[in-house]
Amino acid sequence: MSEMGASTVIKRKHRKRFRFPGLEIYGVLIYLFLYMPLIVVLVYSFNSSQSAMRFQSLTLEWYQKLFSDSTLLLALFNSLKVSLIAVSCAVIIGTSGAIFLNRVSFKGKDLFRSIALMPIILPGIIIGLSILIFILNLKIPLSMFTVLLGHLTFTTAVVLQQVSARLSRLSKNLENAAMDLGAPPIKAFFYVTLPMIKRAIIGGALLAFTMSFDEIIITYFLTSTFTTLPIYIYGMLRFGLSPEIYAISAVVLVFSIVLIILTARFTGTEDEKLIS
Amino acid sequence: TAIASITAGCSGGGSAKKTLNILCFQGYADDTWVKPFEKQYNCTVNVTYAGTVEEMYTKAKAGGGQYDILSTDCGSVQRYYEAGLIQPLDMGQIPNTSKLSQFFQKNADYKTIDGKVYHSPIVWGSNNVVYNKDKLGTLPDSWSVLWDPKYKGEVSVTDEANNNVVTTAIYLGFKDPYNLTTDQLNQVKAKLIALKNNCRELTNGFDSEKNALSTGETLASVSGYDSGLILYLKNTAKMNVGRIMPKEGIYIWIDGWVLLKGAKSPDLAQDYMNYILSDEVQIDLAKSLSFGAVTPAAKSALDPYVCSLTDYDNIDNIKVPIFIMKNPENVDLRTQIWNDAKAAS
Amino acid sequence: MEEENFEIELQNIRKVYGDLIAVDNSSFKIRHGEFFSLLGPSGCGKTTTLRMISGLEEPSEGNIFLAGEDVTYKPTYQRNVSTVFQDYALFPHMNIYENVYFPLKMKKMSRREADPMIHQILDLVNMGNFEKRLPQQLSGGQRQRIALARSLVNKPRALLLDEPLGALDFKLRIQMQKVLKDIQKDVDITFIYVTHDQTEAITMSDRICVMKDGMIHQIGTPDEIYNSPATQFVAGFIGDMDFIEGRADQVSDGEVVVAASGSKFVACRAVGAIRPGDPVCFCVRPEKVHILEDGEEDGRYINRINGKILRVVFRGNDFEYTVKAGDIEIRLIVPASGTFVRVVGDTMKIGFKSEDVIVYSYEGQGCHDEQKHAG
Amino acid sequence: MEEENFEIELQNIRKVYGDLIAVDNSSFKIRHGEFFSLLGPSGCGKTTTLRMISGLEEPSEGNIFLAGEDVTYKPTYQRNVSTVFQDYALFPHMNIYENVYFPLKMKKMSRREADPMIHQILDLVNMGNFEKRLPQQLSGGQRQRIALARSLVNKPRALLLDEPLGALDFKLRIQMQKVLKDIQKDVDITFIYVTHDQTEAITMSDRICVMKDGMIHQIGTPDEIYNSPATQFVAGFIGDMDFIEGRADQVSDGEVVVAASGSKFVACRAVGAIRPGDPVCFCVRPEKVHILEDGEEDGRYINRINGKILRVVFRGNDFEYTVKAGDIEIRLIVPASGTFVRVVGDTMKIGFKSEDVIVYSYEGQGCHDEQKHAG
Amino acid sequence: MMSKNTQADRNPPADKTAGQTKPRGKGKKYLVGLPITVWLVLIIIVPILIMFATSFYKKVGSNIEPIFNFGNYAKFFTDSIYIPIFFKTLLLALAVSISSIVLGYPLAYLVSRKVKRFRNQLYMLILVPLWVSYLVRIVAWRAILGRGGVLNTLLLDLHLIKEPISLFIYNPFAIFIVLTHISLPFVFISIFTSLEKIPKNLINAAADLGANGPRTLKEIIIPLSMPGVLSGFTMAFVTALGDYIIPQQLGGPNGLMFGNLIVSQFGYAYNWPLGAALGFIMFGIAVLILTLSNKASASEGYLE
Ligand SMILES: Nc1ncnc2c1ncn2[C@@H]1O[C@H](COP(=O)(O)OP(=O)(O)OP(=O)(O)O)[C@@H](O)[C@H]1O
Ligand SMILES: Nc1ncnc2c1ncn2[C@@H]1O[C@H](COP(=O)(O)OP(=O)(O)OP(=O)(O)O)[C@@H](O)[C@H]1O
Ligand SMILES: [Mg+2]
Ligand SMILES: [Mg+2]
Repeated sequence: MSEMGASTVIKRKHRKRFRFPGLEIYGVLIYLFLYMPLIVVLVYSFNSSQSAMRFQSLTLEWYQKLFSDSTLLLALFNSLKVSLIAVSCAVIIGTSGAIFLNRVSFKGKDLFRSIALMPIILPGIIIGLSILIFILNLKIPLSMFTVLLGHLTFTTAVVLQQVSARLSRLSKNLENAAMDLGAPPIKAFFYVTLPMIKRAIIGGALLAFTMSFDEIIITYFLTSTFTTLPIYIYGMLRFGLSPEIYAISAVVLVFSIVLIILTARFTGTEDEKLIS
Repeated sequence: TAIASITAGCSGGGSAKKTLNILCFQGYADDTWVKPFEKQYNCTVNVTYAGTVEEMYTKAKAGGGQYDILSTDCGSVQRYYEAGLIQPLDMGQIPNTSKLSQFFQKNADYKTIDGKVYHSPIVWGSNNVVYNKDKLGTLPDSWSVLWDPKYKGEVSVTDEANNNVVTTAIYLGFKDPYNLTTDQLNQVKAKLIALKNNCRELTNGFDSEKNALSTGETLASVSGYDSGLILYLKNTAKMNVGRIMPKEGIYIWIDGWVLLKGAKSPDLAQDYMNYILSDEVQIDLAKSLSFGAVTPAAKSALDPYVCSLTDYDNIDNIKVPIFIMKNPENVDLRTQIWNDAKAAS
Repeated sequence: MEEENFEIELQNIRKVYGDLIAVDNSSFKIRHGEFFSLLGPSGCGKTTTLRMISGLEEPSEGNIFLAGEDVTYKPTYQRNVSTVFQDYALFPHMNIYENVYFPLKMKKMSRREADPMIHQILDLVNMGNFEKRLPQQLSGGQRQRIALARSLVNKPRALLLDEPLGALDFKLRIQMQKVLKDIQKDVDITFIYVTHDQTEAITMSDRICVMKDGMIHQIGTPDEIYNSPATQFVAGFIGDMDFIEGRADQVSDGEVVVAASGSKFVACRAVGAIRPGDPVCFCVRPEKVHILEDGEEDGRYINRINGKILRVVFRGNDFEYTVKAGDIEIRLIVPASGTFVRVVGDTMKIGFKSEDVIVYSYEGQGCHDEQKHAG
Repeated sequence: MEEENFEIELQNIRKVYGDLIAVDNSSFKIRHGEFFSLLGPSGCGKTTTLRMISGLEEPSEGNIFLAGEDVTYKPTYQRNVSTVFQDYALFPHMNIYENVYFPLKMKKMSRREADPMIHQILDLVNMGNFEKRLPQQLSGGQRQRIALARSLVNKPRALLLDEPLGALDFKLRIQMQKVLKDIQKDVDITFIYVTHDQTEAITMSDRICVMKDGMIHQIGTPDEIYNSPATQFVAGFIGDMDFIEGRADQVSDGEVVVAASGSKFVACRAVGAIRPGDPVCFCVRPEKVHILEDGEEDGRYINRINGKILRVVFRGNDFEYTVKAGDIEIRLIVPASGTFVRVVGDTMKIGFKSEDVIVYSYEGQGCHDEQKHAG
Repeated sequence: MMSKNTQADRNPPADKTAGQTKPRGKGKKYLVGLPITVWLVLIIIVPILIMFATSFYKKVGSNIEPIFNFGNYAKFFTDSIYIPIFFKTLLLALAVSISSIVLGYPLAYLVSRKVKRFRNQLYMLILVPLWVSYLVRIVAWRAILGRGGVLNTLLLDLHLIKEPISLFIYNPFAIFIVLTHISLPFVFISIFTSLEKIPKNLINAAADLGANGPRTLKEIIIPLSMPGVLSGFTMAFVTALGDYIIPQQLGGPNGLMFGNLIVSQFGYAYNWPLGAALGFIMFGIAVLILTLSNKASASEGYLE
């Protein structure tokens, strides 16, 4: 290494690699496009004017108000509650379903799988409507429970998709080895399979949570006494959007970034790399 | 069902305390007057908000005994009745009805079916045109502004089928805008297409109306909440705004309570209706919402300027024809006409 | 043999996947402490057989006995056998120590109790210093040893190894073969070893079972398999072999004379019922073919061919010549120490003994199962 | 030699990745039409060297010449060499025909023009009937041929092959080695062949370059490499070798006498400067070690050992014995035809000639680069 | 000759006591499928079937009666507004999905192939906008695109325009922009994933065989990333197809989309059967698009 003198370094005439002209600029512009609304939200959350159009002066008023607005906080709490419960159930149903689809063979599996994955892409209006009609036919009153049902559709499908993808890449031999070494199937799952698919579960749950937390269309059809944050904001659109909404969006935004970083840190890319 | 009983069990708390379940628009059950009510009647009030009239109806239909009362515009009473969702009120339990302004006492058609009363008012308002006086000067008192090619791309109307059909029918001079003949409907439709083409946007609720006017997106907007809008624009956006009192007639709505069938606490419910008509609550309502109070009591408590702006003080004296919202002849048809108009180019 | 206590016994095992018969009518017995190999080309059913023994797969028909007990339908985790997988299947989220502890943990053995056993077994495979490492931090050969240790720590009645060295380097493979063999002697456990590498099977096994397309072709000691292949397939699969197609000319008690490409060849051994006129295939190992120096008249090399050298390959300690005479192409292997070097194009006289030739009745698909290069 | 027109020349090539020197000061010349192999253990820099020749990697220092032209900084697609990748790298979305057409298409050759060339090359690799198939529908050996055809259709000056047979079965590999060698003769193109399998390198190459840790240890013909390994590493890496540690006792002009485990051994060849008293390592190939029958007194086997048989391995056509005498463990290979069979525990007298022994000055890390099994 | 064993009787041995022991709780492994099956049947299949049934009912007065009829579907085909709006919506969805791909592909290509440092961070950054409520983003877009909005202010300040431009909002263009904004992260993810799957060696091989950068992109990278493009396309298409809030909020007088038509039947009109029928037509299109894209990506999915 030491003999790598300066003279040899200087004569390096690196071969030009092809670069698509302007690709980076294009990339930056797209990021800008993606972030434009977020910037607006952030700026207005510090805007002392009620009007969303003119920026007057910096204020923390909306952040302060935020924490004394019990209805808004309740809506936020409800959103968290419904998303957490829906995601927890989705993790159980989706993970067991993924194992079912990957480790048990039965007729009509492909059809089963494609129907089960449909809620991810089906327009919310269709999911919402179909469940609403179903529920009304059963004379079940609308409540948090019905909202949960609605959220369970796509959250489960998302977890199913993510875990399924992971499982299909995971060598079956690890489970086999565990059983071979004396672990009954249940233990083999908890000691071996689960740690392997942990990351996919967390990733799927996170994505499902993101979608559930922001869900409006399905919730709109299925809620009654139960107000989630998006529903609250939607209702506010009738009477006027308070800058508090910008503030709470900013809070959620910061919180989500922290969450993403933390999950990235805790699950790490390591074990993923190791296995695949 | 099991779920219902769980919910009821949860919200009911102890059995000694009565519970009132309310479904309403935001603003109609504020803590300011709900808390005293709870104390006074030793009960718990659970409030659920709905965003739109339609949502309200769907929820009521799905609710199955979940709510005691809900707030609805007067135009929907017939519909709730036909769907078998509501029961008549015992006017004896709502003595405050006598406090209503003369106008509301005289015109009771909208709430009476087969001689029975189904609706107890809360507030009222009109669907009206609010405009930017700085830019437009003073406009004539006529709905025609909305069709005026001078203002093409500068006006907006609400994206609500019935409102627009009624407004257009009034503008066209039809006697009963809630009961139009096929021929009249066709004329309305033609006018609606022209209306839509003159519009910059179709607003959805107060936020988008206020946004439209305050940002200069539009110069004149139809609003179902004209009073609130004017106040906002004057006070917050510091604009000089005007309101049209169309000579063809104005179209007003009255929001009020209906008593649902299967209500668990009908007595408490009617106590609440009565309570809403008490002077204090009417004043609170008018103050917090700047809608029209249905009793004259609020008049004294309100800023005179606000009163003058919004005619709250003289519903009994308004000179132009007033059309109280009613259930129209054919809901499907009106929806379709509006959809057709929007789809037309 | 019959009175012995067999460790593992398969009775008429058959495994069907949909239309495919992966293993057909397989029966064999393995003695305690034996090193038993399953050998055969890819897809012949080796893994399937192993998986049925370990319980990861259920046979469609037939029974499996472990130490006399019918375990055909016992789940994997209740059988006292253990598998070493080709990809090792070490748990990537556990370190070496935990990997080896795993089977003991499943037996509800406490860490304290298990500790000396783990150390002992890690020392056995010479990996005592790696306890804290994760499997990913080990080289292939090291992982292999850990997989072995993990399987052995449970003291299974039998160890099943599915191509355990398949993923390793050439040099490392040779080395690990020794390690494996030594360990087997140390622990005195029955090994069932799956491989498709014939050299590996021959050098390591006590007995070999050669399979093809789900069928067992031969079971025997390496010597039997190498020197008395029971079928033409075995002959071609195990070790190098020259095949020559021809027609049976005379069939007598101890001899078959075969006519091929105008010449006649005498063979002492024949497999299958051969009548004069039958199409046959005979074979001889390249190292049994000798160069006959001019004038040399060793009467033992009764089968003689005069041909041209087609190809010469240096193989380190020997040369491989390919000689062509008429339709016949024959390879022979000659030690490199012979100072006399011949080149492509030279003519060469070669010969081989009748006792080194085996005749098989012609099986239809041509003698060579290899695809020839046409260019 | 100097006046020849070299196809490929590397001058003092060095490649550094961060702290790691992947290839160090590499220089060699390859003649037109040569079959040149890069041989060495995993991670020694073979692939890196190949990638620098093909242009997929840029050297940190030094220059590369193709047919006399300095191409060090030319992009891959402008060099007239072609690589066959270990995983074949066939384009999965194109059928065989299109895969082979691809390089011609890149040269803007029309389909019509290219067609005969494609057919010709597919026939060459004997894959004429597979045109419409997708790569996924082929077996490993077939894919290998298509990768070859795709690289050859462009008529490159040189073909670079990175462990092209690494992913294949044992039997298939042997077969494809022949195919490759035959094709090379047919097309008369320079082949640079990367492998870590010494047998493959020896049987196929004209010349071999043995590498370790980024350094070239020896370049020579298979015979040179096998019989005169330039370093201890080469000696151990190529072919089987017994290593014995000792201390130089006497060093004379043509001979070194080494003392090891109480005995003395005479060697005719020595590598490196060795003085009496130096620690050394000497080696002999197992097949050069002979059994000395009782009473046999062949004077050529000047180095003699009396030991106990530790291990006997049957290898088909021969046996491998491991004999232990004192600290020395030595393996020898004996043809299986010898009727006299010895078993573990027997004593055995063995000997080898002084000209078969090479002495290396001791390199510190022990003679054996293999890890021994301690159990 | 085979060894003796293979000649043995093919029939199983007579004393096959194993027959009884065989069923070792085979049903057990199906148990793990129970939750997903219940879920699938109860909240996916049955509701959709009921919705399907409802689409054949009829609204009588204010009530919905189970009178079987095709009227609702007939309405779709006979009534003059549905089909034009339907196609307009399809066109919008198409435009949104194409633009999402046009924006998302180069970005995914950039992040996955050209960036070495901060690659993960850049990837994460694309997902962050998903965390701001969809409704809030709509409102923010209103503030950006409006007459007095950020964009116009910027253009005015730069003296690029003299008058504020009103064409940014309250027309299908605004719907298109915002839907693209919402779909872009999802399209990006799916393209990125498929780009990541392309083995590096294929790209090396292409270079080796004479392909320069752009040709490698055209011949190798784009064809092999088609499954990702297709699934991104589907995602964006179906999102745009079903959304009604964005058209409602930002679409202006000409922003009526098929989703709004469906919702209007569930709103004021309370004509659920018609709404269900229209919903089912949309469902059909969504399933069709999904199936087509699955088919196409199955035939393109060389890297699975
Ligand atoms: N789960 C399965 N479903 C369907 N067919 C299978 C299954 N497992 C194996 N097979 C088929 O059964 C046959 C035997 O497979 P097996 O894995 O036992 O072969 P093998 O001898 O181990 O081959 P290899 O040397 O390639 O590992 C093959 O044709 C294989 O395709
Ligand atoms: N892109 C890279 N970045 C960093 N180090 C690298 C890179 N490519 C190779 N190396 C390192 O350079 C050394 C030589 O690698 P190379 O791939 O040339 O080995 P090889 O001889 O081909 O080995 P193998 O037989 O395993 O293929 C190795 O230590 C490897 O880890
Ligand atoms: Mg196998
Ligand atoms: Mg390499």
